[in-house]
Amino acid sequence: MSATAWAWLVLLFPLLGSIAIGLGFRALPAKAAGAIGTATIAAAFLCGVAMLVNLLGDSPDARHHASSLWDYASAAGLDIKLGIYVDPLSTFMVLVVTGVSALIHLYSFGYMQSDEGYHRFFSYLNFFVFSMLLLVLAGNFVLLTVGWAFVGFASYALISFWYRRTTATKAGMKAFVINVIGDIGLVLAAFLIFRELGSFDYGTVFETAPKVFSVNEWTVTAICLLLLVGAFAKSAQLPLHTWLPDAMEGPTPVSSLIHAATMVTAGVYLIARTHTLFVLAPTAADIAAFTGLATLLVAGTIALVMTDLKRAIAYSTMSQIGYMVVGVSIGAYSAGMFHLMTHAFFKALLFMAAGSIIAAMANEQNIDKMSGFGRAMRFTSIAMLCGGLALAAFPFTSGFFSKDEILAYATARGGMYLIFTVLGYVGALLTAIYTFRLIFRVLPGKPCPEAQELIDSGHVHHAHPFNPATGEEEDTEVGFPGAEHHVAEQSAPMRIAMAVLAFLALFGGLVQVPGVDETITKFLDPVFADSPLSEIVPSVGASWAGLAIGAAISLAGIGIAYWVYVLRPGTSAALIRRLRPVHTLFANKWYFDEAIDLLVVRPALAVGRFANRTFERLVVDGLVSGTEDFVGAGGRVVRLVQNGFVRSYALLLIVGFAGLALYFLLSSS
Amino acid sequence: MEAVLFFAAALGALAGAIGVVAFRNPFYGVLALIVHLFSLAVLFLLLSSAFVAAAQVVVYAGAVMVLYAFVVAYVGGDTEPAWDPIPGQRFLAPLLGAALFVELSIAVLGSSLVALGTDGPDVGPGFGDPAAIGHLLLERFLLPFEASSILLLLAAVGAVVLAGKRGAA
Amino acid sequence: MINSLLWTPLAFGLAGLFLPRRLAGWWATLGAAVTLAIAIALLAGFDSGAPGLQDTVDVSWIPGLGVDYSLGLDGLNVFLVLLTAVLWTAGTAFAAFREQERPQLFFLMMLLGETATLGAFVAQDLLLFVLFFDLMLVPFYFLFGAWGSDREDGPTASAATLKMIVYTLIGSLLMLVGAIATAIIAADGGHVTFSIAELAKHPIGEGSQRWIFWFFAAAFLVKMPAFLLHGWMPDAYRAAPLPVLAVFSGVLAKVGAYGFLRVVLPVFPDATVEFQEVVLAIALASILYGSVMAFTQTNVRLVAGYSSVAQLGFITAGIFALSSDGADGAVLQMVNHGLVVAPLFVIVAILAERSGTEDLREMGGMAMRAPVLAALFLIVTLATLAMPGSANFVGEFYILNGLFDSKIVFAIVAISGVAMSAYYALRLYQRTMHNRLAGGVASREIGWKDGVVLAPLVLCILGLALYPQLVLERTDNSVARSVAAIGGSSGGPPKTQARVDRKSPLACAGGDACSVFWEAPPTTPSRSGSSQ
Amino acid sequence: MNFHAPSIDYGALSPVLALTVGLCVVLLTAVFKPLRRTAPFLSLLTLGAAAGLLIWQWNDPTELISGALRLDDLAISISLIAILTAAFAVLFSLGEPAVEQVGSGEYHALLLGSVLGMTLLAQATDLVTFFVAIETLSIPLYILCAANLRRERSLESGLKYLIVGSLGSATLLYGMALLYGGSGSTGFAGIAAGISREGVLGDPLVLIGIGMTAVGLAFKTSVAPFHQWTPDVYEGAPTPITAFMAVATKAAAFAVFVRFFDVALASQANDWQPALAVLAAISIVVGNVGALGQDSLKRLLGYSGIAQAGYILGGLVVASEAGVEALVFYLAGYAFMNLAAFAVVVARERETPYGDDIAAVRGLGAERPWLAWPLTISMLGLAGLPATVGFIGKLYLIEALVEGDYTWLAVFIAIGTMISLAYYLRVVAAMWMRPGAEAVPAIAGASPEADPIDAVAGRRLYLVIPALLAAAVTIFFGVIPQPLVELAQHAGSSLF
Amino acid sequence: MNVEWYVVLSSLLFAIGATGILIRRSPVVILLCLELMLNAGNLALVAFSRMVGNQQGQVFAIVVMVVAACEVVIGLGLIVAIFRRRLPLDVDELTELRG
Repeated sequence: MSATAWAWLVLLFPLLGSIAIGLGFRALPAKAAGAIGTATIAAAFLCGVAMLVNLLGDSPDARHHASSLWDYASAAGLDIKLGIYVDPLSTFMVLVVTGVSALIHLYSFGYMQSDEGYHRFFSYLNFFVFSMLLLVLAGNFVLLTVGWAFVGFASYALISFWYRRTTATKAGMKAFVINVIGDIGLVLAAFLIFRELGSFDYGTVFETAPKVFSVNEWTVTAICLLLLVGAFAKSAQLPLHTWLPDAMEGPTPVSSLIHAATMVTAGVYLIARTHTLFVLAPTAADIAAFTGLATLLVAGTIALVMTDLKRAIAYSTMSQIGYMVVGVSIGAYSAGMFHLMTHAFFKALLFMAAGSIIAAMANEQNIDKMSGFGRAMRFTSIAMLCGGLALAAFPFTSGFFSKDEILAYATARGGMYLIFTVLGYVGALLTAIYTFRLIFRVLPGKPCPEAQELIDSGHVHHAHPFNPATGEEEDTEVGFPGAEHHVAEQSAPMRIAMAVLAFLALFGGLVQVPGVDETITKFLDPVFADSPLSEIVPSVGASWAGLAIGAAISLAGIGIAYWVYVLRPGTSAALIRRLRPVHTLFANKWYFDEAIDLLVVRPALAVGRFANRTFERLVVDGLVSGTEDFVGAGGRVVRLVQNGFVRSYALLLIVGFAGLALYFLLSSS
Repeated sequence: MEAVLFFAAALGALAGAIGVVAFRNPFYGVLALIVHLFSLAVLFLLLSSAFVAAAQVVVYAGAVMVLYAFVVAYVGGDTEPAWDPIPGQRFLAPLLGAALFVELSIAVLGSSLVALGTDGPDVGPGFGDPAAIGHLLLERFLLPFEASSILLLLAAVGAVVLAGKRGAA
Repeated sequence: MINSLLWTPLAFGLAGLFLPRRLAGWWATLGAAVTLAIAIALLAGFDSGAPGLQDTVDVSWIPGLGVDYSLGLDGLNVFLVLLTAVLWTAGTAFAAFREQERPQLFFLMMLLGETATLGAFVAQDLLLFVLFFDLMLVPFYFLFGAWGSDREDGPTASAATLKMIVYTLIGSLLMLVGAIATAIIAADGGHVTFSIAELAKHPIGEGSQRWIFWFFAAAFLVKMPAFLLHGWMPDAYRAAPLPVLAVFSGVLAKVGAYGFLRVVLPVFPDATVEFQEVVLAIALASILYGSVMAFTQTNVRLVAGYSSVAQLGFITAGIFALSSDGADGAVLQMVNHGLVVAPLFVIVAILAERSGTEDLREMGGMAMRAPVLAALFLIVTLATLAMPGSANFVGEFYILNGLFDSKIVFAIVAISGVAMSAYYALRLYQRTMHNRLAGGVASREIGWKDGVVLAPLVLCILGLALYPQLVLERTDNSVARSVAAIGGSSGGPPKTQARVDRKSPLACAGGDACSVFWEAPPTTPSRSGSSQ
Repeated sequence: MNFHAPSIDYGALSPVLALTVGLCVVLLTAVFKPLRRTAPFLSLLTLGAAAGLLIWQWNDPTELISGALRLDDLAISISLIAILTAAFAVLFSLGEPAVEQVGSGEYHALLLGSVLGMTLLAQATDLVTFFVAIETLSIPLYILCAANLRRERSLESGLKYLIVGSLGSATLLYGMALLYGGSGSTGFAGIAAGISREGVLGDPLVLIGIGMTAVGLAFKTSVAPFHQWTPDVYEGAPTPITAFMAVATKAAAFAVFVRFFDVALASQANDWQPALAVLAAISIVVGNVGALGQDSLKRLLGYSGIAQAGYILGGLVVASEAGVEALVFYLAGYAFMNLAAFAVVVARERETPYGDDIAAVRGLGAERPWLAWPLTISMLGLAGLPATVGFIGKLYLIEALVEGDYTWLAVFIAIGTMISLAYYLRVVAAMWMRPGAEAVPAIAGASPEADPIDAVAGRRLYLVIPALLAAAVTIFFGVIPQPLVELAQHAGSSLF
Repeated sequence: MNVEWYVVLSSLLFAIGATGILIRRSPVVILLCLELMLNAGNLALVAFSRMVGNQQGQVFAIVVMVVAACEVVIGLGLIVAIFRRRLPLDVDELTELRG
């Protein structure tokens, strides 16, 4: 079987799973649903591997194949097929996505067990994987948009999975609308591409683009900027990032899969996929890079002060994606993709661990209330530690290699790109600090009541169901989290998934060690070969130098965190007092939500209210009733003249005649 | 001579007409109309249409006026109140009358028909005498003649229907 | 064939008068179903390659006035006919499941409405078109007025309906005058004919086109309804019985849009080009205004109603992009919107039954015990907001692409409507199905009766989503002809020559269409080298 | 001097003769008590005979009695409309209280007299005939309007009609005098020749004459601003008579209107066309807005009649063959639509205490569908909705107007139609969208002089069948108009 | 004597008659005024018939007299009927039909 055939299978399995679970929600027992869900994804992963093998079969520069099922919508010169495009890049993504998803499905199998919406959850989750795969495998911009929107929808559906939580539905709406804005950007880009190049197909577009466009021509720049709108909306880059933190309303596996490992990195994939265009529009590329930079710093600072466990991790996700965006924008394509992969490992892991802890806290997410889980939940804390180390780029963990490779490339490219190196390291420092802030707040210290309960009785704490965000009363019916909470310690599937990821988080980086084995770079090389930027390669020495600095910074960061949160517990409070304004700025997430609310939401609603209350009544109805009144008035006049006096009828008759006579006299010759 | 007669008759006709409009009491109105009709008859004669004049005297001054007189006597000629319930009617009516007159006279005087200025071609002695009219009635205007007889019949029926005993409530 | 299509419903309706009340509904549904069967047969026999009309009937009707009874199918109307048949079957069935007073009359009116609508779609004689166009109003007048619901806080059903009738007739009577004027002027002393094809062959003078164009535009824009002319919509929609409203807003609005394609573009080409931007402006206003209104409404019907205003705005925009991809999209979108809005109203009816209100603020949480209903509703909602992957997306994609090529600024403004549609559609779904279960609201699963009405419609949506090509390939030819009348470009430029083409003025859609909003990019020597 | 009796083509004259004879016979029945009841049947017989003779004369135009009459297809078709209407009126009059009061014989004799006047008017080609005919038409109507002697309204309407009517005829007469003066002849042909002489063309005297005749005819056809008698008289007169007036008078008056203006005054067309066009526009507006918010159905139909007269006048304005065709076609359609409506009004005012108030038809759809349908169809037809003869009629008129470069008037018709929907549909709504009226005696007709109630009038076949018939025809010619179109074309071709 | 004079006179009479109808309220007098107008017409007819020198006008005048007579008869009949019905003989009192 050819690579594309496998690719179709990759797509097919999750879709089948989703449909099967969806239709069988009455027939299937809960476990079966979970099993099917996990199995199909696993199958997809295997097909992905088969795909890879197939691809490695042919010579490096022939490693791209297109295939299409049927004409999707081809008329009037537009030619849109239901087609996929298989090359190392998409294969790479497929593997990451299916792999991580399979593990997370496994995790959810345990974690969501007692939720009333179990079937719905797996159906959605499978659908998400299908959409994500469609996104990465799509062979033209239209199908890309479709996948793009599908993942958006899946993310919406899963964010507001507990749909009776008002906070969840609100968050879902926010996510969806911002995603649609992204879609629009993508669609407009597609229009412009078609207008200029006459096709939507990757193959044609990337082949003709360099022939047609001149460097930095306004059209290609426009195209790239529009693509960026899509990318930023999806990957939560400034200023379209506000939905991501709220997305944490979804169940933790969702945050881990969609809002950490896979979907949010789609933007990075998009930029990598369309690098040909970005090469033609350096300006746009730089804009992207700087946005990424800004995001990674801003998000980092916010993550420093977040007290909500999941939101803190979410901000760290934003900041890590910032790195990737910087990477793929400045030309460190394979480095960016590499970081994407490692990030998928350790961030998924972190979320899983967080989920386990939150379960132990009976859905409480506030870290101020947590402490002492190191003793209460050994396995979870180890896992969290692994993830944390990788995230903080602790030497020789996966994050260590991937992040520094990007920065090394920035150095190698030199010029103004040194900014990225410098600030990138600043970001790294922040990363290390906030990561270990979380770890030191949660794991060590005197166990909190919940932790204590776990230690004593081995039972997960039971609080009356409530909404962690608002504290509202809740029940455990469908539409709300289930009655039971599941922690890794008591659920094998969760443990397995976390164990695997922990391993990957620690050692996954070794596949690409500068000067030793640059597997990923080699594998992805054919895709990016056409880009002049891929000529720039940091020397092994330079890379190791970078790594050394990185190691130092990471250790420093961890040290600071240790000093502040363990040695001198009061310090953070003191710092907050000292730097009140800064803290408030960070704590309020740089007021992005407020700004958007002020600039977009309120005006829109105001217009709506105006249209509804004023315009509709005065103008639209006024038009009608005005005419009605006018005619009605005419009627009253006529009836008034019809006063019943025969003599006045005669009068009118004579008047009419007089008038007529006058006309005739005037018209007489 | 002719002119004198004309003006006399014209004055009579006008006086009669104005009388009809002016007299408060219908009965005087009827009398005024009789005067008017007689003067018209004279004018008809001046226009050398003897038969019409005769008919005028016989039919109108004779039959019709008597009918009027009877009815007025029957329903009683009570004088109508002076005030007018319709706003503006009193003021507009004469104005309109004047307007009518002015427009019509402009039409007449402004007309380019030369014949208007003359007193008509010389016509033979037979012009307008019963024989001539009779011929016309029985030849060219046979149908209108017959039709008007039907009309009279219908009018008679109508009069019976309306004023006959059966009508009484 | 086409005759039977046209008259079957009416025949059934009249026969139904003599049936017992119990059977009336089923008999009517059968009638609609038979019509649907005929429609499908017609589609099956439809040859997308053939030029010109198919299944034509052409009999001289009033030779004294030059009016012919001529019908025909082509890519423009074949799917609208099918849509009509489908929705009517659904609507009639939905009504048949419910108790109606004076059912025989109700269903007679329903089916008369179907005949009239089908007539408007298949008529190929301008006057016949006008006739059916007006005739459509009669049954709906009765349906809305006699079976509608009076409001305490507003006009009675009959008052609201009267408003609608007068409003919509304003346009169509002027259209009657316009139609006759067109024929007379075109004949200019010679034999008067109203055949659209004939009139299209040699268009009348620019001067007369100008005013006649607006007479027609008035009729069609009111019907849709378009911005500022939608005054009749809110009251009428609130008065109408829901099964009727489903077919009404599903199909009748399209007749207006269809009229532009069938009549205005071919018969008044010059005026069309001249007023392109004015109509586009109206269309944009409809999109924006409709969306804005839709997300501030609290009455469920009106959310759907105003969303239709917006959707019809898109369709109009597509038609007046004056490029065949735009028009293709418009036709596709007409079908899609019909398929979406009808089930939407069916769902509204179901929701109203469960919550006893049509006020969004008093609904919520209905998904709890009704996963199937929720799923169906969700699909409809996603189609409504033109989720990529739905046929609606393809429709809008074509529309906007066409618009993008001819009037880029309009396209960019129009696309903002997409974002808003996402908001109001989801809002409708969330406020009804999600959040806490509101007081007095029962969350009950959809019954089989409603299921058999709703499920097929949703299946149509899904099917079309998977294979919109079904519509596009059959539409393309005819649309291209309609658009060619105004010298529109036949859609997207052929590959790789795109850049070259765009430079040559000939390729611009609608003759001068690339004009105003397109300022040519700075041409750098490098391209002039590369593009030749 | 010797006497040459004019040659008389009795064949062509036969319809008139038939009517005359019938009239006399019916009148005689009034004298012999035992024959009282036969009057209606005799009248129907007479009308039938006349109709038959007219149809026999179809399609061979003949001059009659030295140019007093001309029996051509226009005259025939219009006379047929008048006769048909009269027949309906006779049926409506069965059980009409007014008949009892004036006596069946007299009543029907007068009715026939009026019909006679109409047939004459339709054929008139001479001023004298014209004038006599129009009086023969009107005078019986004056009486018949007042025929319900017990009711003050009836008398009032009679007197009003008489006064304003005579004023109208006086004006008409004076106009005729002027035209005679200008042309030196009373025959239409003579006038046509006379006024198109050099120096007379456009002479103020002639033009004023035209103006005055126009006023007289506009009055008879109740064209605004000479319309004011219409609503009052329609409301006050016995309903069968109203029905008769509404249709037949209009038809006959329009016949002579169009004949006189398109034949005798054709040479002055450029002068009178705009004037009449304006009159048409005015009456379209006045009629339609006046009808809004009327509660008396007869009044409502009166105002609608004014508006319709405006539409029909359009056919005259263009002074073309197409125009005449449209005019005849519309008159025919108008006849059926109105008769259907009046049949229902008659039935309802006899069986409900509401008289002709709109309340009388409330809930009719549920109570008496066989009456509701005709009224509905006629209302939709008058409103010009498709599938009724009304639509085709409007189409015909508009086509004629556009051809005659009076598109603006066509637009007026369109706008008028729009307004008219508001009141026509109000009636429909009352029938179908309102619950039946609770039995509270309404204002209309509830005064002590109220006529006795006939609880089953709504089932009387002599009312229901005509109603259904007229409605059926309305639909029939709306779907298959060609036959009527051909008739109209014949009528039109007889003038040009 | 010029025909013009007669015609002008007739028009004056016509105007007077019209005015009378407009201002008088007794139906009897109104009928009288109608007579005035018809006679004005007659005068015009006769005058013109003299002017154009054919007698058609005179015949017309005679017919008009008949018609006028008929109108009078009917009018008076109505008046009697109204009187019998105990209604006021004043056209301004008969205004039940209006609007």
